[in-house]
Order: sequence, then C-alpha cells, then structure tokens
Amino acid sequence: MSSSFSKGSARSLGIAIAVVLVLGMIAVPVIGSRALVQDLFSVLTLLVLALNWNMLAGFAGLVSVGQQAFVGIGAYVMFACTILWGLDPLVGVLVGGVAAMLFSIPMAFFAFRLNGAYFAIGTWAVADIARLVASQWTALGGGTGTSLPKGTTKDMFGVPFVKDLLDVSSAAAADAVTYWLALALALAMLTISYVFLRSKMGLGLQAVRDNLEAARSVGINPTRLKALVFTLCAFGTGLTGALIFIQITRVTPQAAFAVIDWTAFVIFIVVIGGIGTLPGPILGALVFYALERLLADYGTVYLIALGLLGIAVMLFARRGLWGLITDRTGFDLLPLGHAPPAPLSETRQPVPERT
Amino acid sequence: GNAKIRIGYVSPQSGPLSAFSEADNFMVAQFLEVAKAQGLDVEVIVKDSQSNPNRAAEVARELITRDQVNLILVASTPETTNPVCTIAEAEEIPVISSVAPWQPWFIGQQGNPSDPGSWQPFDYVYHFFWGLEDNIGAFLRMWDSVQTNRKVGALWPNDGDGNAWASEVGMPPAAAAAGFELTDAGRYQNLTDDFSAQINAFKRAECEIMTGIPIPPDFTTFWTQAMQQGFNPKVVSIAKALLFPESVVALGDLGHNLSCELYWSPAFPYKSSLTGDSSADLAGKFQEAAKRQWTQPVGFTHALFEVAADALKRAEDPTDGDALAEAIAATRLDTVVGNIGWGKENVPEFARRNVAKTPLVGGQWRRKEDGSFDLVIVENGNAPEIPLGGTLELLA
Amino acid sequence: MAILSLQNVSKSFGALKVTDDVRFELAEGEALGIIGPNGAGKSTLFNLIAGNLRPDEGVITLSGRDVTGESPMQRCASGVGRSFQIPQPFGHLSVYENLLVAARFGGGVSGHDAPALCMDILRRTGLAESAAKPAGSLSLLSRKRLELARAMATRPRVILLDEIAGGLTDGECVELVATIRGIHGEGIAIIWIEHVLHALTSVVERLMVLNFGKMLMIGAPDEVMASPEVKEIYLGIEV
Amino acid sequence: MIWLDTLVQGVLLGGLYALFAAGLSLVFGIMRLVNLAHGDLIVLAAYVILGICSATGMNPFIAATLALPVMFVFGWLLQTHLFNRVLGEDILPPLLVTFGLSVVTQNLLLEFFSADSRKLAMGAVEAQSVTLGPFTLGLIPLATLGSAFAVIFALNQLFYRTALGRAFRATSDDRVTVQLMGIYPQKVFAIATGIALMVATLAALYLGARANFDPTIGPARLLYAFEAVIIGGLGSLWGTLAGGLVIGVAQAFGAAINPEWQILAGHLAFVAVLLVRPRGLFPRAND
Amino acid sequence: MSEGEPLLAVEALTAHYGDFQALFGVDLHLDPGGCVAIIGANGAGKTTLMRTIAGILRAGAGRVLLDGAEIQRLAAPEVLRHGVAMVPEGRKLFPSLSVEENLLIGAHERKGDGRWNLETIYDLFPILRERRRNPGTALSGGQQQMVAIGRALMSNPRVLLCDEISLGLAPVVIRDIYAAVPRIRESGTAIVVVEQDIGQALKIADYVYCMMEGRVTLSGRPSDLSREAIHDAYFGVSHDLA
Ligand SMILES: Nc1ncnc2c1ncn2[C@@H]1O[C@H](COP(=O)(O)OP(=O)(O)OP(=O)(O)O)[C@@H](O)[C@H]1O
Ligand SMILES: Nc1ncnc2c1ncn2[C@@H]1O[C@H](COP(=O)(O)OP(=O)(O)OP(=O)(O)O)[C@@H](O)[C@H]1O
Ligand SMILES: [Mg+2]
Ligand SMILES: [Mg+2]
Repeated sequence: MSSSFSKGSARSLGIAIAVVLVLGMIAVPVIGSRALVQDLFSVLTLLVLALNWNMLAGFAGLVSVGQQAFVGIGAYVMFACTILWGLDPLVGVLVGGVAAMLFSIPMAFFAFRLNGAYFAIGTWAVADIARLVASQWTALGGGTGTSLPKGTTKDMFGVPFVKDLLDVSSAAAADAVTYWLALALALAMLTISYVFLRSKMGLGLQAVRDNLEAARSVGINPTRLKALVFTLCAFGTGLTGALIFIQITRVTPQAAFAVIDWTAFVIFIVVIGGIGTLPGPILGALVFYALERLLADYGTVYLIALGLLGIAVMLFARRGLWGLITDRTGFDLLPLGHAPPAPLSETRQPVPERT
Repeated sequence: GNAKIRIGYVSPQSGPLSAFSEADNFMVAQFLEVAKAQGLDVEVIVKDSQSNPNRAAEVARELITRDQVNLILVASTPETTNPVCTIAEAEEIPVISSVAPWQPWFIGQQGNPSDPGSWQPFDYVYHFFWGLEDNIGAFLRMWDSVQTNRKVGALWPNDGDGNAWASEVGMPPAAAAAGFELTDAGRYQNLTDDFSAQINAFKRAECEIMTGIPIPPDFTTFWTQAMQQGFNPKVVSIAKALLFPESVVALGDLGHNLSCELYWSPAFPYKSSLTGDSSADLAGKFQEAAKRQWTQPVGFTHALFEVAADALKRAEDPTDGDALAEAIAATRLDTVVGNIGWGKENVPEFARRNVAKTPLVGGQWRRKEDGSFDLVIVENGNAPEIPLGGTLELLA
Repeated sequence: MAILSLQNVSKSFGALKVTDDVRFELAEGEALGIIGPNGAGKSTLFNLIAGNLRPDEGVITLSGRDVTGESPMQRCASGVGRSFQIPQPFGHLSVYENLLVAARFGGGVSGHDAPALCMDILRRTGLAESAAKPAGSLSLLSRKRLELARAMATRPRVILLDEIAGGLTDGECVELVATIRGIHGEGIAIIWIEHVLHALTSVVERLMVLNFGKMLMIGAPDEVMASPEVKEIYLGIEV
Repeated sequence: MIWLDTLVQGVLLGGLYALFAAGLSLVFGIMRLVNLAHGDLIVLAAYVILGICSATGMNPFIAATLALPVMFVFGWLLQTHLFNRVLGEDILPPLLVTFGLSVVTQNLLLEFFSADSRKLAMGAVEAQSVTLGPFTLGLIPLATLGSAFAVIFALNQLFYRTALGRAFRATSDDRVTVQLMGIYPQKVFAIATGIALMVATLAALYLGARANFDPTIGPARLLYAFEAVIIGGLGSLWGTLAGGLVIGVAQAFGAAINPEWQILAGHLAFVAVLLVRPRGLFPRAND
Repeated sequence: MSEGEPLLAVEALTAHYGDFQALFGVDLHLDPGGCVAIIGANGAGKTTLMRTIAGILRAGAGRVLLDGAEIQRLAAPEVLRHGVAMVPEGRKLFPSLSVEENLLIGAHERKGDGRWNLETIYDLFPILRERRRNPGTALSGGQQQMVAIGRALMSNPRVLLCDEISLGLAPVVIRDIYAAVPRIRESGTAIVVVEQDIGQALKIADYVYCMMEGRVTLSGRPSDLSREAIHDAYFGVSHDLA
C-alpha cells in the first residue's frame, strides 16, 4: 500500500515539475537572454529529430539512415513557399512537413522491400537521390543554393506582434517565435509519442519488435504499422527541418541533405541517451549540446571526442545513459507499459459479443 | 570609443576547406599585437565553421547573441561567408567578408538569384575580393596572347562557383564577345569519378583551350583521364583547383604550365597598412611562423584585419553597428592586396554598395628541376602595376 | 456449414513432404484432437491453417470462404486463434499486455472493454498472479498457459492449441481440461494437438492421427484409440 | 560508337567501384557488418602508402605491398578489440561503432596530415594509355579493372578452395554451430577484416593514382560501394564486381546524356535493380 | 550407476536463457565407450543440456567433468579440443558448403590421425560418397543427419553428443542411422543421444535419463524401467493408457 502511495506521489511530483519546467521554458524569450533562446532552439529541434528517429529505430525497428531527405525536403519546400510563391515562412514550414510526408510514401514503397542493413543503405541512397534532385532545382539556386530574402523573418507571422509585445528587435522576435514553435513541436512530439506508444498502435509496435511471427498471428499487420510510423515521422522530421532552416536562413543541397548533421548526429543523440525510451533522446540531446558548447571550437578534437563517446557507449552502456540510470535506480520517467487493472471482484465480467 | 571592441572571426579551420585558413593563427596574433600598439582595445573571438554552412550559421548566431561582437570578419568560400553574412545582416551587425568571388557572395545571398529585379543591397555586410569578370578577363587575355583555334572546353560543376561561371554573368557572354567558341558539357556533381563524357565532348569540338572551376580532386581525375584518352589542349586555365601549391605538386609532371588566377603573391607591389610590411615580407614572416609555403589567401586574411582596424579607428563609435557600418562603407585603404574601397565604379550598380574589388592577374605554374613549382605572373591587364614574370607558354 | 475445411492440402520442405494431401472439415463449435509421433507434421498443419505457412497445394476455407492466400493477420481477423508449440511470448511486454495486444488487434476489442476481458482470461488460465510480470521471465509452464490465454484473447471462432498440457501435474491437468471445456462451451471450435491422451480424449469429439504428414485415421476417440496400428505408431513401443 | 566508348569507360569506372566494394562485401558477407568506416580506412591506407613512399622514395606500387601487412594487422586489431564486441542480432551497435570510427579516423588524419590534397605520384604511367581498336584506354584504369578482377578472383579462390575459406563460409552460415567445429568466429572475423583492409589498400592505391585524396574524401564513394555490394547480392563476390560495373556503367551513361545525371543514374540503377530483385542479382540461396 | 571413473560427469548443472531458467541441477554420468539416452517431452531441456555441455551455452552453477577435469567454463571450440563433439538438433549443416566440405570442416581442429577420416565416414554412410559434391542442404533429411554425424566424428571425439538424430525421419532411415551407433561405439567413442522415441532410446542405450521441466525425473537401465514409470516421468501423470 505504502509503496503504491509513494509511487503515486512521485508521479504527481513529476507532473508538477514538468508543468513548472514547461511554463519556465515558455517564458524563456521574455525573461532569458537571446543566447539562451537560441541554445534551447537548437536543443529542441535536435530533440524533435531525435524523437522521430527513436520512434523509427527504437520502436518500429526501422534503422533509417535517410532522415536527411525529410529535413532537406522540408527546408527546400519552405524556401520555395517563401521565395517562389510568396507565402509566409511558417506556412512554408507546414507545407514542407507535408511534402516530406508525401515523399516518404514512395520511399517506403521502395525501402520496405529491404531489411536490416539493406534498409539502412536503401534509405541513404534515396536521400541522396533527393539531394541530387534538389540540386537541379534551378529556381532555388541549383547546386549553389539560396538564402532567405532579406527581411523575410521580420514580416513572418507573429513576429511584428511579438516585437511590439516584448519590445525587442525583429531578429529577437523572430527567434522567440521560432523558439516557441520548436518548443511546441517538441512537446507535441513527446506527447504524441507517449500517447501513440501507449495506444493500441504502440502496443502493436512493441509486440512486432519482440516477436514478428507471433505478432502477425494475433492479428497485427506489421507493414501497415511501420508504414504509418514512417510517414508520420517523415512529417515530423520535415517540419523540424523547415523550422531549422528558417534559423539557418540559407539552403544548399549539401547542407540541407547533410547525412552527418541530420542523421548521424541524431543517431548519436538517441543512442547515447538510450534508444527505445522516451527520456533517452532528451538526455542525449542535452549531452550532445553540452559537448558541442564545450568543445565545438576545437573542431577536429570535438569530432574525435564525439566519435569516441559513441563507440564507448556502444561498448559499455548498450542501453545508453538513460538505461544506466534506470538500471541503477529502477526509476522510469515515462513508462510505456499498461498496468493490469486491479482485480475488483472475483465475479466474471461480461464479455462483449464479437461482431 | 573606450569600451573594448569585440571582433568575431569565422573561417573554415577544419574540414575540407581548411587549407584556406592556414594563416589564421598567425594573422590574429599579429593583429592583436599591432592593434594594442596602436591603441586599439580589441578582442578577437575565433570561430571555426568546420567547412560546413550549417555550422557557419550557428557560430554566426553564437558570436552575435552570446559573445555580442561589434564586428564580424569572415573569410573563405561562399560556404562560410554567405550564411554568416545573411545572419549578420538580419541581426544588423557589420561584417567584413572576403575570399569568395563577389557574384556567388552577392547573388548567392539573394532570395531569387535568377531574378535580378529582386536583388537588394545590404546595409551591414561588406565584401572585398575580385569578381568573375576579372578572372574571366585574365583568362581571355591569356588565351589571346597565344595562337589557338579559339575553341574552349569548360568544366563547371553544379556548385556555387560552377553555376556562377556558367551563368549569363559568367563566362559564356564574355567568351562570345572575345571571339571564343565555348563547349559547355553541363553541370556535374563534385567528386565525380569519371569525366569521359566531358572529354569526349571536348574532343569532338576540337577544343584547344580548357577552362573550369573544379575542386582539386576532380581536376586531377579529369586531367589524368584527359591525358589517357588523348585530349591534349594547348592551354589549360583552371580556377580554384590550382590555388594551392600542394594540389599542383600532387600532379607532378602533369602540373607543368597549367595556368590559373592569381590574386595575391609575394610579388604583388603592395604594402600592409597595418604593419608596413611588403607582400614579400608578409609571405616571409608567415612562412617562418607557420613553416609552410605561402598561399594566395594569406594576403587576404591579413587584409581583413587591415580593413577592420582602419574602420574601427575611423568609426565615431565602433560599438555602434550603424556607425561602424558607415565607417566600413567609407573605406579607402591601400592594403597588402591592393586598394580597397566600396562604392567604386568598377562594380555594377546593384552590388556597388557592398562590394569592393581587388586586383587579379593570370599565373602559370612552372615545374622546376627539383619537382617543386613556381607560380609565374604571365598576365596583368587588370593591374598593370603588378610586374610580369614571363609570358604564357603552351602545353607541350 | 463447416467453419474450417481443408481440401487436398500438401506442404513440403525441400524433399521432405511434411503435409501430405490432408483433407477434413471442422464443424462449427466442434473439438478435434490431433495425435501423431514427433515430426508427423502436426505443428506444420497448424502453420498452414493459421497462415504462417502457405500450402504447396490445396485449398483452405473458413466458413466457406477461400483463405488459402491470406496472411496470418487476416486469418486472425477472420477468427483463427493459435498457440505456438514453442511458446512465442512478447518477451518485453507484461503478461497482461501480451493479452491486451491480442485482444485489441486480433479480437477487435475496444480499449474500454479490453482490460476486463484480458483479466478474465488471465484468471481462467491461472495467470492472474503473473499479470504484471514480463512474459520473458515466465517458466515454461506459464509460457504455455500464456499461449492459450493469448489465443483466447483474440476471441477466435477456431482456436488451435499445440501441446499445451505436456508436463502438467494431475491437478493442473484437470484445471486445464476444465478451461478448455469452458472455451468449448462458448461455442468456439477447437483443434488440439496433444500427447497427453487422457486429457485430450476427455474434451474432443473426434480424433485425427497424423503420420508422416498423412492422415492415418479420423473418427471417434474410442475407435481411434482402439486401433493397434495407432497404438504402435504413437507410442513407438511394440505392444 | 560514342555509346560503345561510354560503355567501356563505364566498365573501367566500375572496376574502381568494385575494388572499393570488395572489402566491404567480404565483411558484409561473412559477418553482416555494415562498415561505415570503410571509406575512411581506404583513405587511411592511402596515407600509409604515401607515408612509405615519402619516407623511402619508393614507387607507390611497391610501397603498397609494404602497406598490405600493416593494414592487415590493423584490421585484425580493429576486429578483435572493437567490432567483435558489438556484432550481433542488432545492426545498430556495429553501425554506430563504425560511424564513430569513421569520424575519429577522418579527424585524426586531419590533425596529422591537414586538409591538403595529396596524390600518389605514379610517374609517367599516369597519363599513358593503350589503343584497342577505336578505344583509348588509360593504363591505370585498366590496371584498376584488372586488379578488381584479380582481387575478386583471388578472394573467390580463397573462399572456395581453402580451409580458411571453408571456415569463412561456415561462420557466415551459422556462427554458433561453427564453434562446434572448433572454430572461433571472432578469429575468423578478425582475419576477414584483415583481408578486407588489404583489399582496401589496393583500392587506396588506385584511388590515390586516379585523383587527389584528403582526409575527408572517404565517405564520398562509400555509398556507391554499398550499392555495389547490395546489387550484387549478399556474400556474392562476383556479384559485387557485377554491382560495381552496373553502377559504373549507369553513371557513365547518365553522364553521357547529361553530366548532371551521372551520380543520379548510379543511384537510380541501384533502386531499379532492387525493385526488381530485392535480394540483389546473385543472392545466396539461404538467407 | 556403474563402477569405475565416468568419462563424462555432469553435476548439479543449471542453465538460463536470460531471465528464464531452463536447467535446474542436472546430474548425468557417461562411462568410457558407453551410451546413454536422454528422453523427455518437448521443452524438457534436453537440447539445453547438450548445448551447455558442449560449451555453446554458458553453464550457471554446477560442473561438467571430462575425465575428472572441469570443462564447464570452456568455450565450445575448447570443449571440442578436449574431445567432446556434438551433432546439433536440426542437423545445422552449413548450406554454403558441399557435403564433403561439411565433413572436412568437422576436422578443422583435429590433430594427428584417428579412426575417423573421409574414407571411414564414407564407409559408414556409403550414400554420402555419391553425394559428396552436392550442397549439404540438397540431401534428404536422413542423409543430412548422416552428414551431421560424420561431421562431428571427423574430430575423432571421445564423447559424441547427438541431439534428436531421428527427428522427422522415416523408420527405414532411422534404422540406418541407428545402425551406425554400435560402429561408433566400437571405435571407442562414448555417446549421449537425445531421443524422443522412447522405444528407440531403450533399445540402444546402456542407461536412460528422463527429463522434465529442466530436471532429471527418472533414470536407470532400460531393463529396470517399466513403461508405466517412463510414462509417469514423461507426462507427470499416472494414468493407464488403455
Ligand atoms: N520451416 C521448416 N523447414 C524445414 N523443415 C521443417 C520446417 N518446419 C518443420 N519442418 C520439418 O517438418 C517435419 C514436421 O514438423 P512438425 O513441427 O510439423 O512436426 P510435429 O508433428 O509438430 O512434431 P512434434 O510432435 O515434435 O511437435 C519435421 O521433420 C520438421 O523437421
Ligand atoms: N534460445 C532460447 N531462448 C529462450 N528460451 C529458450 C531458448 N531455447 C530453448 N528455450 C526454452 O528452454 C526450454 C528447454 O528447451 P530445450 O530446447 O532444451 O528443450 P528440449 O527438451 O530439447 O525440447 P525439444 O524436444 O522440443 O527439442 C524450453 O522451454 C524452451 O522454450
Ligand atoms: Mg509440433
Ligand atoms: Mg531439443
């Protein structure tokens, strides 16, 4: 009894902390420095990318090395919306996400024919195709790439309002708006992941991960489930990519479809933090960002340290930092399990008729 | 002003483009020393773009919001200069930029590069370097100086430089006007392993002249394949790939008599406004400090600090962005790479405000007995004050 | 109409013919037992019926509908629930979740009704105590129970049980028989592969004997068991 | 005629890709290891050859033979101390470890050798060619293709004619049962990686002869090499050669239509082959 | 069971698959040149016991002694070197190897000569000589089983562990395979067979162990074991079949 009580109170304490944390994060552009806003923007966007990849690799067993395709498509379509079609960049972000999702459908059609390592290489090749096609898009500079026109973010939806509200420069207001979007995206992604994984679909996904044959025999269609996750994650990744490139302000095929920046580092984040858990990517994103802050000015040394860290985690802490923490403390922050209902009475519950 | 002035410096210090940044440490140290002696209270915060445009954008933001710099200096290739300038312009922080031809720098930052009507000047970012027209002019004059069939094969990749050269602000109209017939096989991706298609096209068109702006590995691939497949042009003038002596040495025999653009060398008759050193002195000091041969970007890394020091001294309040930008715009300075001043007639109207040009001449690599190479100035139509070292020789 | 019918079904692995021209019909709500020596092709027959394997020849129909080409999940949706001889739990999920996933997907039970259904089945199969344990940590016996429970949770119209009574004590065996009778009583058709004959014969209405993939006999349990041929083949001991 | 020439040049290019891919194919076939560091290890080998050349003034071909044992030992150590500890059902750990290795190798090379581009100076042969009927074929590309054939042939002999090859195949089939034969899979893997790095050394020799290299150039061709392996079919060495040729020829024809489509054409050929044959051209019967 | 030092002794052996315990303190003795059979229902742990002895699966507690020397900590190749070979359940031939290569790889670790080589194996199973160029997987089940046995013999083991060598085979084929057992024993190799066919097991073995749920529930000489006793041990119920 007492243990269940302490568990319950730990949970409500956790919720309280989370609420305070979220409120604090919402307030950052008002009370914090711009540097902080930008740091958190980086962390949050990395986190969203990581959560998406974690959904794919950690839960759906889809080890994709082609996430840069979605980032790049999101970014390019956002630029096209802004530059070619005169839309608001934020509308462009949405369109970019949708475009990435649409692209993921034929990509899934191809890549789902491949398994394991083949799948990884297949997605990588498709992403490279996307890069090469983007570098033929002459209206957006072809291989040269292009920049967001001067002043774009100044007039972006919400920026003038925030500028007046907080009495800051346009640039700071644009930072704030993109930051809030990134925060909203990260929270939405976390919530959706959590809800999804605890839903019927998520349960099915975990069953597939555990035992494919048995999963099929209890009526789960693994391909459909995986395709659903793949396209949804493409949407999330595309949105994030577009948002990131509002901040980067310049798009080139190499940068927008960079396998290192948008996939390899994201894999690092997830694996270091702990794959197949929800808090893992959060932890990973924080560690990654801290490392970057500390060491990025040392160029090669930073990258060597990062590479060694990745290797070390694989050798000594397969389940990542979050795995270490849960092993030591037995504490799980966002448990994905379904507790059985307490047996209320011994009388048999009426079973609904099959339809 | 009295407050300490903070300068951010961004360049590709690691990654594939790091050869451009060899002089950074030396120049920063030298600048700090001289600035102190001249009573400038400055601090330089050096950031590495890792040759990655995404990272360049990130460090630009960092410099502006975290380090709160008053001025940014940025160098070497559009991959680094453009993201930094775009962000600084939005953040209203003055930038002095260099070592990227001005077209990819200026046009590349426009939202719609293909629509000149939409191009806008900048208020805070200022760039000095030469333009494609200078490089093209030098090449055309070199080709004019020898006897050929005036048929030119062009090797232009699908990247910022290649697209600029191939565009209507690039070589095609200039070559046509000068009476050269151009064969452009089409844009290719960098790090291509086979150039047979291009070589076939050039052979079919009987090109005796070859030009292009490939990256070094691609030029080597192309050039050895061309030799193997019997394409033997009389003149080969290549931009970018032959910039660094290592790339030419790597070619061995095949590097002899290749020609290229030359925008700074110890032979340039200019002096530093900061230290008073001649070009030759500067190259010597660099070679002593860094234990390696001088390269063309060395002069420009130095010149960036010259311009910065000059503008800071002239600005009413160097910590005020607008005042500093105004001071930069008003620059008229003789530097180690030549006279730098914005708003001059030698730049087209639309970019005049933000672009200042420095001289560029034509050079030819000559292999010496011991296997090392000399870069000989063979064309100086653009800047007659730079002495010639010889005349263009045909390839064997 | 027969709920399940197999017509001329054959399956080979390489040179080995594991299912050889099997044909039978299962009536709605009937219980059929299958016996036969090891390697006779009993489990393979289940794999064919549940769609985990595709027959080389022959037709399988469910309620008159040809399902020969359908996938396991489609068969499950049309009411075939199965257990695996070698238990295949979702090892990282709890016992309760193992059932929940089966009920939600295969059984089409709503999120609201599923918990009660699952708990009921867990109680009936004696797993209620272990509901929260990860399925991977169960003992073999509990795993076999879980196989049965999970198959039940898909709310099948035909349930396929593969050697779930082996190794039970007398008392446990009686409990298991009661559970299976209960399932039978709900009108669910059953096919049960079992070596524990007394348990089997106390439930099933007909018994089928498989040997080398062939149907040797099918008929009332007494008749089948009376056949000396069957005794010899099955026990492998000369009588 | 021009198309025939394109075909021939594509085949020569395919030889280079096959050489990049052969080592990859070996480790992929035997231990299902996706070695993302393969490209960087090739570059490392190129620096080893370069180092020997500049230290002794040797011809790169001779230097490469000295580099072979060095790289074998390096591969053996790498497998024993790193890869063997992460191989298993899950493809992620090896993927991440080899990626980490790639980053580390690349940046260590940058620290030591700077970003300058280098080349293996072969002397006069570089520009020489032979004329066969209407075609002029570069000597070095011919040697590359010839070496690719030779390497694949030699690996095939090793694979199918020796006790070691038997152990390779058996280990690849079933790394548990093979222990019952007294074979340690880890040792077999270590030898395989050692051999793969020897093949990588040859690839490095021809890469360094064909174009400049710098520490960052490794990953660029890695994808083509993987595509060649996958097109060929897991564990099929001749398949890998065929895969290399498919990519090379597709690129050459793509370029002949428009240089813009060169690399794209290679990728599209990859996708097309896999759409028709998801397990590659010459898959092993069992997988 | 018998006088004298056993060749192979298993004492209180336990084994786990992750959280799942599959063996709970198993004891077993094998005399030099002897033959014991292990019977038991599916999932009783017979295969697990074989794999643990052979070193493929790590032993938990308990000991495995070969000629008095502990081998339970050794890796599988090391156990083989000590003279314990295994015919694994499901034959596990190497599909990319031909029949002859499958046999040859069995001799990978052998030193010196011994009773068994390609020739003697082909004499034991003449059909294999005809099929020696075929890929191992192209054979019938019985022939595959012969290859698996031959492969294990190629190392000239002192103990041969055979896991379900008659599974899925026709009676004539089973007869052929079991015909080889006495000839193997003649060569001085002691044998442990896992067999679900009780009759077959009782026929060939000197001593029989019956396992259930990871434990030995019954053991004895075939002549001492009644059918009822076996049945009880096997199914855990006392019940008259008739
Ligand atoms: N996937 C497969 N590939 C090859 N052979 C198989 C496969 N599945 C089963 N077999 C073989 O088919 C035969 C029949 O197997 P099956 O599992 O159906 O037997 P069973 O009657 O269920 O036996 P048991 O009583 O031991 O469970 C066996 O010889 C088995 O080895
Ligand atoms: N790799 C494994 N992982 C988890 N559990 C396993 C594994 N292999 C076997 N088991 C379990 O261990 C128990 C004993 O299995 P084992 O294979 O030893 O039985 P067996 O007596 O050989 O059965 P059979 O007659 O079917 O071959 C079974 O419950 C089985 O499910
Ligand atoms: Mg069975
Ligand atoms: Mg077994």
